[in-house]
Amino acid sequence: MKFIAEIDVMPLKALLDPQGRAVTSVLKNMGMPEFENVRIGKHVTLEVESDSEANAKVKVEEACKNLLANPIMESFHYSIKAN
Amino acid sequence: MKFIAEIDVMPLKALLDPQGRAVTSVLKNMGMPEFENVRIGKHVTLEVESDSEANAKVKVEEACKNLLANPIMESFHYSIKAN
Amino acid sequence: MEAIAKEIKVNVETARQLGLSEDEFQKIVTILGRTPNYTELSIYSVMWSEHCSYKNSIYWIKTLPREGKGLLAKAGEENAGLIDIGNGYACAFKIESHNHPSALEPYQGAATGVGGINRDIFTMGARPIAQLNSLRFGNINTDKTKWLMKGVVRGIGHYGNAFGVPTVGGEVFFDECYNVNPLVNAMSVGIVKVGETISATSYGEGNPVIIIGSSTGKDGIHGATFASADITEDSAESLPSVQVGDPFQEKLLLEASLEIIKTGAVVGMQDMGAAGIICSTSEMSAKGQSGMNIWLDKVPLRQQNMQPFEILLSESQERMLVIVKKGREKEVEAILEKWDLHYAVIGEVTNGDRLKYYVHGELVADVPAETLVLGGGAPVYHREFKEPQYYREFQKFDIDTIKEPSNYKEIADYLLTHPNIASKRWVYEQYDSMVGTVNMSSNKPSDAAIVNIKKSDSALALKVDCNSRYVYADPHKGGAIAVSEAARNIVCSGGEPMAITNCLNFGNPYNPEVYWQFVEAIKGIGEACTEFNTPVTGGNVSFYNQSSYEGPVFPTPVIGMLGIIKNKNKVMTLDFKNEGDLIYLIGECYNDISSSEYLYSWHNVKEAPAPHFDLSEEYEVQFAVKEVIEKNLVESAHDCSDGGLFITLAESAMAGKLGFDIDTDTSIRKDAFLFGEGQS
Amino acid sequence: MLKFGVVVVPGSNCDHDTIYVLKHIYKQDAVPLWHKTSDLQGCDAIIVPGGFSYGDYLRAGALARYSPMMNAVAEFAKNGGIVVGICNGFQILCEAGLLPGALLLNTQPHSGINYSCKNIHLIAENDNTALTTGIPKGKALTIPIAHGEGRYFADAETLEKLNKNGQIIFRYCDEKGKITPDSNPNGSLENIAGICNETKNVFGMMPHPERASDEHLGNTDGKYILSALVKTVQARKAERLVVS
Repeated sequence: MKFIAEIDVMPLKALLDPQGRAVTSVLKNMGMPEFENVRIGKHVTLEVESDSEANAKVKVEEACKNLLANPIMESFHYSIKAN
Repeated sequence: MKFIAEIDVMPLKALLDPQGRAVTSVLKNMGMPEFENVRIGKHVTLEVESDSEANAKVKVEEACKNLLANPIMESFHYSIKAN
Repeated sequence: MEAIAKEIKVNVETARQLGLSEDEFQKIVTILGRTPNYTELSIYSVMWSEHCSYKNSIYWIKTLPREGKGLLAKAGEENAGLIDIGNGYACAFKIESHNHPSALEPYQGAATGVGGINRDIFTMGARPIAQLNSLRFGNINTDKTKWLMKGVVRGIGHYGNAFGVPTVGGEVFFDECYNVNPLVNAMSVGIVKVGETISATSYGEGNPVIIIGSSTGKDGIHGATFASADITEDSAESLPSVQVGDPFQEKLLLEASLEIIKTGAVVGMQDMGAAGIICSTSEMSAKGQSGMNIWLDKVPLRQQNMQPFEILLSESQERMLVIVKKGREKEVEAILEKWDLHYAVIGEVTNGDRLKYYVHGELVADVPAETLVLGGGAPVYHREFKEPQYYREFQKFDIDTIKEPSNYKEIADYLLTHPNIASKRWVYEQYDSMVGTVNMSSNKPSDAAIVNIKKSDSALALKVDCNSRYVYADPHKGGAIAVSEAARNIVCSGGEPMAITNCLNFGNPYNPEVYWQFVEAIKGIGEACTEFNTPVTGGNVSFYNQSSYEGPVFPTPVIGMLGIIKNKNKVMTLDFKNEGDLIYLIGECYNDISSSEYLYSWHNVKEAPAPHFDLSEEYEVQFAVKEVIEKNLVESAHDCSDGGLFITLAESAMAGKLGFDIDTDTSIRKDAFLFGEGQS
Repeated sequence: MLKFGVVVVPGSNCDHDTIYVLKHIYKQDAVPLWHKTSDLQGCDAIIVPGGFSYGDYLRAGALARYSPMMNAVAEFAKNGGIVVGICNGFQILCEAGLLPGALLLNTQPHSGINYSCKNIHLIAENDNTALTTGIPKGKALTIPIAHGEGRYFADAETLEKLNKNGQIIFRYCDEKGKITPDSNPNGSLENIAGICNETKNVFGMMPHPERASDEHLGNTDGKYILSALVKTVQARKAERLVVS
């Protein structure tokens, strides 16, 4: 069975997010002062072949830990649904 | 009132996504052949000050259209919740 | 901000926990005349750490020659060495290491290394115009090395390219000994009009102390010998384990810094490197023989409830400290606002030499500046050293034990494709080498990187060099070779060697055999610098580069050399030019293959002395080559180095899209003649 | 003597180079135009230089378009003024809608690395635009590139219009001038290296002609392009003086 995973990989809260900081200040200069604390990470979508949702979860967890997210710098969470 | 917006900005389906392609092949080389069609975009979180959720939505829509996403190459969708 | 540090019992045990020895703790008690409080103890622990005080190396570093022609700022006086290069211009240049952060997180480790070294240059008022880097990794076939290298090269590329300073040269070297602990050394070179530099000093009662740039977070606090996890209430989750560099903020800092210096309203400026605020406030105050009152609650913070010691020790990137003349703040602040830079007045200069740190009016630390700094009260140690066993063994190598090969073509192919010798285009094409339109070597390669000084008729010749295999085999000779080879490259480019900076990467100084490598290498470097009259203008020491189970990494004193080409139309390139030109080999040939890539990798014989080297012979050869080039008698010049004569000829041939036809010297073995790495 | 305006946005790196080259090699006047102002100082033509405006954060060029100066540049372009975007400048002009299409992440055909700085060859599509007049037909110029997001993209309809109106000014080619897939350094559609708008007064190109103008650096093919620009702006200025 094919499952679709949506994964968000964000920089750890304690770390400086240079990209988020730059976008926040530009939004303010564009006349949208009501925006604060922009943080930018990655949104990853992928398809995974697996016999059950549980196994699909295990595989996605492994992919996140080993490749998609750098544990030193990033945290991740994901949702999985059948295709 | 403060609202939190979660925005996903993804490359248009029609476009070749070199990052997604590279990650798909690396996953396969790492012994995870069951992954297909990885696509990588941006996950943006931000806080927006607004008197109502409806107005907050209007502002986030405007920020996405004018800055956070480039319609020529990206599509976006977002969710908003009170802080 | 719940500011006051919890009252933590301070005793010898707490001191040891913070990396201070018992007698260092006693010394602090004597200086203050009382037991230090926790914040004061953490101040001393970071200022007397190896990283900031050089306590285990300063004694020997001072033996290096520091006088020489055109030297405007001697080593240790300023953030970077300063050399007069004529036409009213001076050149500031320095090399520094970021080895341990890069081993943890290669991309950010290397990126922040580039950021740090460039700040050392523009904090003096010089505009960085060129960068080089020296990288060493383990076995190229391991996944770990591939991961480390990809991250490091991308980090240097992203930061350097976005910051807008061209990467014009460098070296990449692979050896097992660096498997776990890569070496990432970054060098930056800047130009400033003589007399327009700014010093890292602070004086003038009442002058405001201003912090500029990024807000302060809990970055790198345990980077400076600190184990504080159990002391703060926050969970470890709030302790960022790595520093994140922002090249865009650095570009704003560069342009703003150069602009505020021109107003003449700046008394002194220093970038925030290791140990952030405490290091800059203490070093500037000690240099200016003055004190400071600092209000830590005024420091812009990126994270909530930071303890006073966390604010003082934070190593958040892209921050500067500036002392402005009282009454002229507005001029400076207007420029900072122009460049959208955050700033805040966090203190004032006082007479005397006390540094007083307050939080909401309450005194949290009161220490004398002089006692904190290198050259002041910081301890200086003489470590014991002992010649290691392997050194004797290596000298016993006998060339006759190596059978002369029959198939030379096979060896030539092997060496030409060896990662240490093959072209590094796949690396340097990821760096912007052309921004600034000064790189004269992009289309016409020379041994050294040639950088055009636009408003004058001269050019700079730049090189980073070190064969750590020679230094391991014989630190004294290896150190001298590192300097000589850098000089050789500059001479072959038509330049005149002027001065060096160095990055001394060694193992654990408390290991007597490692310290022997350090002392012998320093002696070799000193002798060569004296011979070539290239003084040491400063640099950096990086100890504790260990490859956990295999002992220390090779001793690696990387030399960054600056040379001048008085007439930029007389740059010498390395490519063969015309068919029929004669090829001269200058210097003696020896029956010597010791420590060559050929012996080490092809024959897999790793125990051998350093190759033949004679300092005065080396000087004579270089002097002759310099004259021959000045008199326009040659079409190209290229130095023999890794891989031997054959590789040198092949490089010149390929660059000129020509071949070559030579006769070998029958008086010595053919493999020694072609692949031996006897120097000069 | 003409006066060129070079837009300076936080993160621009090639503004100094562009001003230096225009002044010392092309003997024209060149002034920096600070992004926070909207005063074009009476410049005859505007150049949006290369660099990493706003650190290339979010998308290369995305954050730079919202500034008073870029609004003034858009106005200047609407009135027929000549505007040239080089590398990051090209990305900014696309993001600002002054040029069609977008510059995406490179798809290096053979390696995963995206950023690269090296010499490439390009060929002028015609010789009747401000950047191409006088370039000998079929001549391959050696011009350096230095970017990570230079893959030109436009939807089929826009691409067709670009071809029909002669809005494609440069394409990547090999050293003999042949347009081949291997000579495409970033995966751009149809090897496109530079385009212009319909009224042929706004230009964008990824390669850096200002980095190939100073003979000290060993390559002056950039002179073909920037001399063409100077000649065209001079001609336009002379025309305007006659008319007004």
